[in-house]
Amino acid sequence: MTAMLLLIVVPILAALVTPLARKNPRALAALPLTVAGLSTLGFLLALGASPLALSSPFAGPFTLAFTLDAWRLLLLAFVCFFQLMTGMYALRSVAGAARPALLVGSLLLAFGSACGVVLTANVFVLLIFWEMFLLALYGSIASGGEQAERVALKALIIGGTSDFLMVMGLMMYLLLGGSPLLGQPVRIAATPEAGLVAFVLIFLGAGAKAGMFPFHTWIPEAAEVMPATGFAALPASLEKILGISFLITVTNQMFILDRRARVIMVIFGLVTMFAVLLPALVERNFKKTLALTAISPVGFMVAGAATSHVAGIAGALMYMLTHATYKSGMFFAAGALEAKAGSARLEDLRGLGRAVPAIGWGFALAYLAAISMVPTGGFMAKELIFEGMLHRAPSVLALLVVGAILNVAVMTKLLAVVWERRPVARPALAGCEYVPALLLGVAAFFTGLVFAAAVPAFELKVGPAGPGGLTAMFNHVGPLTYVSLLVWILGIALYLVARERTSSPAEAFSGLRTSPATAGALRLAEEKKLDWYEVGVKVVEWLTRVVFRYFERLIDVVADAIVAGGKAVSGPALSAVHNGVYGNYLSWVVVGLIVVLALVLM
Amino acid sequence: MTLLVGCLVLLVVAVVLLGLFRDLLYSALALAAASVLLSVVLFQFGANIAAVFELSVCAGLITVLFVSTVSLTKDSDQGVESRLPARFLLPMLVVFAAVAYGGSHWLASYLTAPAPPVGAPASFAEAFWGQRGTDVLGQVAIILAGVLGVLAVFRAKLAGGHHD
Amino acid sequence: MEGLVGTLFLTPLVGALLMPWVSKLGRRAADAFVTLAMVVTVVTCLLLLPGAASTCTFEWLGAHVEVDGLSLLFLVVVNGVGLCCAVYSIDYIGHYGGRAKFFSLLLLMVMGLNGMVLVRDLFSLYLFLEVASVAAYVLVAYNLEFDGIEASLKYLLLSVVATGMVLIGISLILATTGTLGFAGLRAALAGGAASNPVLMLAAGLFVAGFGLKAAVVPFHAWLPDAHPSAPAPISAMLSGVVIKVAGVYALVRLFFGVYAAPPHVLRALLILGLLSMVVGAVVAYFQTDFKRLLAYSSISQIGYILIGLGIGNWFGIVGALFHVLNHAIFKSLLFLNSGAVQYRTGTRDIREMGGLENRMRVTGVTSVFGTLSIAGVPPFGGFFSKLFIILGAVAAKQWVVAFLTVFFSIFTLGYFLYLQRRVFFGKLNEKWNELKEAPAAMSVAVVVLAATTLLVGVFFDSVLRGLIEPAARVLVGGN
Amino acid sequence: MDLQTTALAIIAVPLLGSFLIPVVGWMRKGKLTGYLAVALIGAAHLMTWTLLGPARAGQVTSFKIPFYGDLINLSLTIDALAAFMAFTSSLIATLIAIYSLGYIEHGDHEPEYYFIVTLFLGAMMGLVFSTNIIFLYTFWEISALACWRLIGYFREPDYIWKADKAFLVTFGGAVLMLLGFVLVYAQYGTFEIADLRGKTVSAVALVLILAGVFSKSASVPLHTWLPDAGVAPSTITSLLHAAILVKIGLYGFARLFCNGLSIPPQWHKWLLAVALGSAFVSACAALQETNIKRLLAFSTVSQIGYTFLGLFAFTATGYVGALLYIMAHGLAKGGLFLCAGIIEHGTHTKDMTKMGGLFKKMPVTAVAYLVCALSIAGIPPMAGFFSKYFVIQGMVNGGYHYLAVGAILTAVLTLLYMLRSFHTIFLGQPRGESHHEGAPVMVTVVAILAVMTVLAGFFLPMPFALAKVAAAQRTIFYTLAGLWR
Amino acid sequence: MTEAVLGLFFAGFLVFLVGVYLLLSYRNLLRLVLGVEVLAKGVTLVLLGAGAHLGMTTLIQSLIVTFIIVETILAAVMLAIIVVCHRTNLSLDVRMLSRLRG
Repeated sequence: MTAMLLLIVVPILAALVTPLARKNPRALAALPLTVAGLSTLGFLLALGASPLALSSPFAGPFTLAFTLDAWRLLLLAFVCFFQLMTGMYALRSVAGAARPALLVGSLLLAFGSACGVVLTANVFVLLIFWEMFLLALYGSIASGGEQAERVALKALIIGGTSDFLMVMGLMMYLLLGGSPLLGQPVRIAATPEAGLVAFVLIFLGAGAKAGMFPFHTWIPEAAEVMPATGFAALPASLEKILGISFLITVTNQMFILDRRARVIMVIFGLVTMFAVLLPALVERNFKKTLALTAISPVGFMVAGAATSHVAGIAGALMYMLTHATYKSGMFFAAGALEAKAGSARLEDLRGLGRAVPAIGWGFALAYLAAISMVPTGGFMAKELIFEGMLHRAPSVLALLVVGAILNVAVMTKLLAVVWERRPVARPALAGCEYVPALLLGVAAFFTGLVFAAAVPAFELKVGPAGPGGLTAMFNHVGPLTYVSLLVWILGIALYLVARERTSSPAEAFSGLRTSPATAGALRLAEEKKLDWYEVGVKVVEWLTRVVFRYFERLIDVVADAIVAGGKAVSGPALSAVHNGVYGNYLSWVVVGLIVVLALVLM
Repeated sequence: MTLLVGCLVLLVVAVVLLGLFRDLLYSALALAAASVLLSVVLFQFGANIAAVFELSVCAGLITVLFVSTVSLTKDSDQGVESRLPARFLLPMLVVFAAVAYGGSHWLASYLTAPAPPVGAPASFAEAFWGQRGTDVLGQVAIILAGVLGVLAVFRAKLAGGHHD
Repeated sequence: MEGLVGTLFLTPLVGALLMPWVSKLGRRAADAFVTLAMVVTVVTCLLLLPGAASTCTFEWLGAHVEVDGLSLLFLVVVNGVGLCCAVYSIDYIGHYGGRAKFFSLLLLMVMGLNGMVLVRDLFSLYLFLEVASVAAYVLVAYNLEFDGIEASLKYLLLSVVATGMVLIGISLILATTGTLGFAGLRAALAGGAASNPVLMLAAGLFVAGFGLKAAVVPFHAWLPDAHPSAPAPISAMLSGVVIKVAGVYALVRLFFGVYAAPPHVLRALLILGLLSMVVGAVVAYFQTDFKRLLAYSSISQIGYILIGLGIGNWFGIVGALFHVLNHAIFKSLLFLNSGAVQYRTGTRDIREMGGLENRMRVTGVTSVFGTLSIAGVPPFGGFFSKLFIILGAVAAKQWVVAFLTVFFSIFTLGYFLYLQRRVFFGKLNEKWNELKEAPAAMSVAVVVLAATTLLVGVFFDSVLRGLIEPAARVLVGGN
Repeated sequence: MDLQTTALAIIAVPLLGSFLIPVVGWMRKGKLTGYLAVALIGAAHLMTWTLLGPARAGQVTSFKIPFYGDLINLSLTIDALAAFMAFTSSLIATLIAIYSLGYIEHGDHEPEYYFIVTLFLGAMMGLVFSTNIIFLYTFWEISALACWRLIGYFREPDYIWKADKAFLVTFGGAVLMLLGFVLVYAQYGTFEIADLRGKTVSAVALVLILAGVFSKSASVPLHTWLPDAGVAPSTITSLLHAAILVKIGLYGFARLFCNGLSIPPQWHKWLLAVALGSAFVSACAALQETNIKRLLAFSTVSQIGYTFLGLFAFTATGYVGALLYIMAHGLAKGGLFLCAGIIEHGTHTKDMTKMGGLFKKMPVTAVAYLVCALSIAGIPPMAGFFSKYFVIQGMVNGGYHYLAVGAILTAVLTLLYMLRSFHTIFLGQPRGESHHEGAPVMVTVVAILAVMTVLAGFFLPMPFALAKVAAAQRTIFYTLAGLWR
Repeated sequence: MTEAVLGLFFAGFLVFLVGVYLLLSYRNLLRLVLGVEVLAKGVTLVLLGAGAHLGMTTLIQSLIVTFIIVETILAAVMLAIIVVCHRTNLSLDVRMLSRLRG
C-alpha cells in the first residue's frame, strides 16, 4: 500500500526539493536516476501487494481513491521503465539543458503525477494529477530556454483549455448520475444530448492530453525547442499512455457509446492521423519529424477506441504502449545524435547511426515496431485495430490503411537517413547516452512477447473478448495479415520511389513542397494559419479588445459624460439666478409666498 | 367713524406719496405724516400709549435718524433712483387695493364671532408688566442689541492683516 | 429646577450687559467671562437633561418661560454650539477688534435664541426672534468689509419682510382665537385648524416667514451671502443654530405643537424641503468659496429636516429633530474649520488651497469628521438622522422622497469630497509651506465638536432616548 | 473566554485598539506604530482560531445586545460562515500588515496608515459577526471610508480623485442598499437578519441591495473604481482585493440572501447572467491591460464575478465553492499584489511592457507569482482549482449548463492573461535598468502566501468541512441527489 | 366684524403691499429703509385690527408698543449699517450691492 503511494510521493517531493540542488550540477544530474531507482523499488514492492484498493474522503467528489490491479501494474511497469531510461539518459544530458534544475524538477514531477494518474481510481483525482503533469510539461518545455517559453505557454494554455472542457464534461457526467469512482462503473449512455455533450467534452480533454487534433499544434514546436530528455519522457511517451488509457476508460467504463459518439471519435481520429502526415513527409528536422509522427498514431488509436469493439480497443491500448516505447527510444537516439552533430537537421544527421551502431541498431529495432512488423507489439496492435474496424466500418479501414502506408514511408525515410552509407567520424558518446535508445529499441521489438504474456491485464481493461480471448484475434493468419503485408510493401515502395528522384534520403518527398496539389496546404501549415491555437489567440485578442474598448471603458466615459452634462445643464443656470440683486431675491419670496399659500389653502 | 376713514385714507395717500416723491426728504416727511396719522388711528381705538409711542418714536425719532443719515451720506449717489417704481405705483395701487379689499372682506367673512377674551387685562400696566413680562425682558435685550450693534458697527476698525 | 430655567434665560442677558465693564479688566477677563457665561448655560442645560420628559416653568416679573423636551433639545444645541463658538472666538476675533461688543452680541444672540425656545407665547417668540436677528445682522457685518455689509443688508431687508408676514399671521391667529399663548392656542385650535381658512392662511404666512428664517428655497437667497461673510464663529452659529431655532424650531412648535400637523402644511413643508435639498446640493457643487459651499449645503440639509417634518410620522419627526442636532454639530464644525483655514491662509478660495492637512492636521482631520457626518456615513451622527428620515419616508410610502433623499446624500458626499480633495487632502500647495495649525482655543473648539459628532453617532441610542424622543413626544404626544 | 466574549474581543481589539495608533504615532516616531498594528491585527486573528472548532461542529451562537428599541440591536452571530470569513480575512490581513513593515516608507502619514489599516480590519470583523442590518451597514461604511483614506495615501491629485471615486461609488451603492434595507424593514418590520430568514425580498429592494453589493464587490458595471484604486500602495490594494473590501459585498450577499432573505427562483438565472457578464467583461479587460496592478484588479473583478456565480447558483455546492473561492482568491490575490509591490519597488514602474526577465533577479517572487497566478487560473493542486470547480459544479447542479460553459470560457481567458502576465514580467529578455529582490520580510510574506495557496489545496478538507457546515446552515438547505458522493 | 375693523385690515393689507412693492422696486438703500417703515405701518394696522376685533385694546397696545421698539431698533441698526456702507465707499444702490453671487 505504501509502496503504491511511494511511486507518487517520492518523485513529487524530490521535484519540490530540486531547486535546492540547482547549485550542484552533479547531484542534479543524478537525481532523476536515483528517484527512478526508488520508484522501481516501489513498483517491485507493489507487484507483490497487488491487487489492492485504498480510499479516503477528501472534499466532495475528490475522494482519494487508489487501486492497483493487473492492468495498472502493466502500465506502471512501462512508466517505471521509461523513468529508468530517462534517468539514465539525464545523467549526461541535463547539463546541456538551458535550465537544468527546471528540467529535472519537471521530469520528477511528471513521473510522480503520471504514477498518480495511473493509480488513482477517481476521475477527479486523476484530473488533479493530470494537471500536475501539465505543469511538469510546462516546466520541461520552458527548460529549453528563452525560445521555448512561448511554446511552453502554448502547451499550458492548450492543455489547460482542454482540461477545463473536460472538467465541464465531468461535472455533467456526475450530474447525470455517473460516479467519480472508476472501480464501480456506472456507465452513462451518450445518447441523450446532455450525455453526448458530456462525453464529447471528456473525450476532447482525454484526446488533447494524447495530442489529438486540434490540440496537437504545440507538439512539433516543442520538439524543436525543448530538451530531448523532456520530449522523450513527456509528449512522446507518458502523455500518450495517460491520454489514451484514460480515453479507453471513458469509452469503456464511463459511457456507453452510440453511433453519433463513435462517428465523432472516428472523425477526430482520422483528421488527427492525416493532418500531420503531409508535413511529416516533407519535414527536414529530425526531431520535428519524430514529433509529427507521434501525432498521427494518436489518430490511429482514437479510431481503434471508436470501434467499441474489444479488438479495436485492445489494439489501441497495445499501440499506445508500443508507440510510447519506440518513440521515446527514437527520441533518445535523436537527442544523442543531435548533441553530437550540433544540429537536428536530417541533412546533418545522415549516417550517424552507422557511426554509432548502438544507436543505429536501437533505432532500427524501434523502426520495426513503428512499421508494425512481426513480432513487435505494433503488429498485434495494428492487426487488432483493423479487426475492430472491420466489424464497424470497412470504409474507414481503407483510410486507416492509407495512413499506415504513409507512416511507413516516413519512418523508412528516417531509417534511411540514419543508416545512410557515408563516411562519418565516430563521435565519442557516453554509455548513458546511447544505452537508453538501444534498450528502448530492444524493448519495442519485444513488446509483442510482453503483450502476449499480459493478455489477462488487457482483458481486465477492455472486457472479455469472446471465445479464445484476445490472443485468438491476432494469432492467426487471415485477410488482415495480407493487408499488413501490403502496408509494409507499399510504404517502403513509396519511399523508394520518392528516394529515386533525390540525391539523399533526407530530401525524399521534398518534391511535395513544390507540387501544386500540396504546396498551398503546406504553406498554410507553415504560416500557422491552420493552427487552432494561433488563430484562437488572435480571435480572443480581437474579441477582448472590442469588449474592453467598447464596453468596459465606455462605462467610465458614459458616466463621466452624464456627470459633466448634468453639471453643464444644472449648475450654471442655478448659479446665474443667484445674481446678488436684492429685488430679485425678494420677488422669489413673494412668489414663494403665493405658492405656499396655494399649497396650504388648496 | 368718518375720522377713522379719513385718517386711513390719508395714511394710504401719505404712503403712496412717499413712493412718488423724488426727494428723499419729502419722502421722509411723508413717512412721518403717515406715522402721525397712524397714531391718530391708534388713539381712536383707545390705544393711547401706543399712539404716543408711535408719535414720538416713529414720527419723531426715526425721522430724525433718517434725516441725519441722509445728511451723512449726502455726497453719495442720491440720483440712482430710477423713476420706474413711481410710474407703476399708481396702477399697481389699484391691484393692491383690490387684493387688500378682497382679502379683508374674505377675512371678515370668517372672523364673525370674536372669541370672548379670557382674563383680559384691565389696564395697560397690567397687560405690559403682568402678562407680558417676557416681552419686557425681550425689549431690554433688543435695545441692548441695538445699542451694541450700532456701537459695533461704528467701532474703530483694526488696521492690518488677518494675523494676530 | 425653576432656578435653572431662569439661569438659562437670564445668564446671557446679564452677561451681555456686564461685558462692556468686564472687558475693561482686560482681554483675558472678557474671554474668561464669555466662556464662563456660556459654560453656565451649558451646565444648566445638562442639569435639565434628566428631566427632559417633564415640563418645568419659570416665572419672574411677569415673565413666563417653560422647558419641555423640545425646548431642551434646542437649548442644548444653542448653548453647546454657542460655547464652542465662544471659545473659538477667543483666538479668532483678535483681528476684528471690538472684542467686548462681539462677545456681548454673541451672548445676546444666544439670549434671543434661548428666549425663542423658552417662551410659550407667539408674540414673544417673534420678539426674541428679532433679538437674535438684530444681533445677527450686526455680527454678519462685523468685519465691516464690503461682503459683510452687503450680506447684512440683504439679510435684514429680506428678514423684515419675513417678520412682517409672521406678524400678520400672528394677528390673524389672534383675531381668530383671542389668545397668543401656545397652550391656549392649542386648545382653541384643537380639531378645527385645518378647516378654518384664516388659520390656514396664517399657517401659510408662517411657513413663508419662518421658512425665510430657515433659508428654505425659494426664501433662501440671503443665506449664501450672509453665512460666508460673517466671522467664522458667527457663520457657525448662523448655520448651526440660528436657522434651526429661528426657522425650524418655530415651524415645529407651531405646526406640531399648536396646529396639530395639518396635512396641507406638511405637504408644503415636504415640497419645500425637497426643493431645498436639491437646489442647495446642486448649487453647492459649483462653489469655489469654501464657506459659500458650506452655506449652500446648509440649505440642502435644512431641506432634509423639512422633509422629515413634512413626512410627519414618528420616524420622520425623530429623524428631523435628530438632524437638527447633528447638523448643528457638524456644520458648526465645518464652518469653524473654514474659519481656521481662512485665519491662516487669508483666503476662502478653494482653488488656492491644497494639501492643507499636511500643515493643519487638527483642522484637516476634524473636517473629515464633519464631511463624513454630513454625508451620512455611519457611525457618525448624520447617518442615523438620515436613516430615520428615510425610514419615515418609506413608512409613509413616499417612494420618490425616499429615493431623492438617498440620492442626494451621494451628491452631498460628492461635493464634500471635492472640498476635501481641493482643500485638505492631497499634495501641499507650495504657497502654504510655512503654514501653522490654528491657535489653541480654535483647535479645542473643533476637536470638541468633532468628537461630539462621532460620539452622537456611536451613542445614538442614548441621544435619541435622552434628547430626541422626549422632544418628539412633545410634538406627537406619545410614541 | 466564551464565544460571545471572543467575538466581541475580535471586533473590539482592532476597532478600538486602532485609536491607540495615532496616539502612539503622535508621541514618538518610528516603527512602533507598525508593530502595534501587526500586534492588534494578529491578536484578532489568533482569537479567530478559537471559533473554528465550535463552528465546525455546527454550533451557532447568537446573542443580542439591545441598543435602540427593537430597531437596532448589536446582534452578533458566530456560525460557520462568520468564522470562515473572520479567519480568512484576518489571516491575510495579518500577513499584509507584516509585509507593510518592509513596504511602507517611514513618512509623515505612517501612523495614519497603520491606524486606518487596523480600523479597516476591525470594521471587517464587525461586519462579519453582525446580524443586525444597521450594524452591518455601519461596518460596511467604515470600511468604505477607511479605503478612501488608504487609496489616497500617496496624495497625488489624480490619486485623490480616484480615492474619491472609490468612496463615491461604494457609498452611492451602499446608500441605495440602505434604501433597500429600509424597504425590507417596511415590509417585515425588522432589521434582524435572523428574523428575516426565509422571507421573500421584493424586486425593488433586491435591486437596491444588489447595487450596494455590486458596487462594493466591484462588479461590472460598478467596478471601474477598483482598477483605478490601484494607485494605492500595493499593501492596500492587496488588502482591498484579497482580504477585506471586495469580499464584503460577497459576504454581505451570503449573509443577507443565503442566510436571511430569500430571492424568488425565477430571478436566479438573471443574477447568474449578470455575474457571468461581469466575470467575462473584466477578463477581457485584463487581457488588454498592460499595467500590472490594473490587470490584477480586473482579474479580481472577474474572480468576484466567479464567486458570485457560486452564490447565485443557490446550491450547496455553489455556496461551498463561493466560500472556498473567497479563501483561495484571498490567498492568491494577496500574494499577487504583494508580488506586484515587490516588483514595483524593484523596477519603479507598473508598466509590464517595461519589465521582462525578472526571474533571475527575483526568483522567489517569480515562483510565488506563478503559483498564485495558477491558483487564480484554476490549475490544481492549487486551492483555486477546487474553488472554481465547486462553483461551476454548483451551477451545473443548479441546472445552468450554458452559463457554466460561459464560466469555463472565462476560466480559459483567466488562464491566458494570468500566464501571459507572468511571461511578460518574469520571462523573456530583461528590459529596463537593474532590479533587485524585495526586502526579506516582504519576500517571506509573499512566499508564505504562495505556500499557503498550495497547502490550502492539499489540506482542503479543513476549509471544505467548515464551508459545508456553512452551507448546511443556509436558509434554504437542500441537496440534490448524489451531491456529495 | 365691525366696519372699523374691516377698514383697519383693508388699510393694513394695502399699506403692507405698498411697502413690499417699494422694497421690490426701489434701489436706493435709504428709500428701502422707508419701505421697511411702510411695511411696519401696515403690520401695525393689522395688529390693531386684530385687537380691535377682539376688543382687547390693552393687550394689543402692549404688543404694538413692543413692535414699535423693535421697528425703531431695526431702523437704527439698518441706518447705521448704511452709513458704514457709505463709508466703505460702497454704492448705496442696492443693485450695485451684488458682488456676492453664484
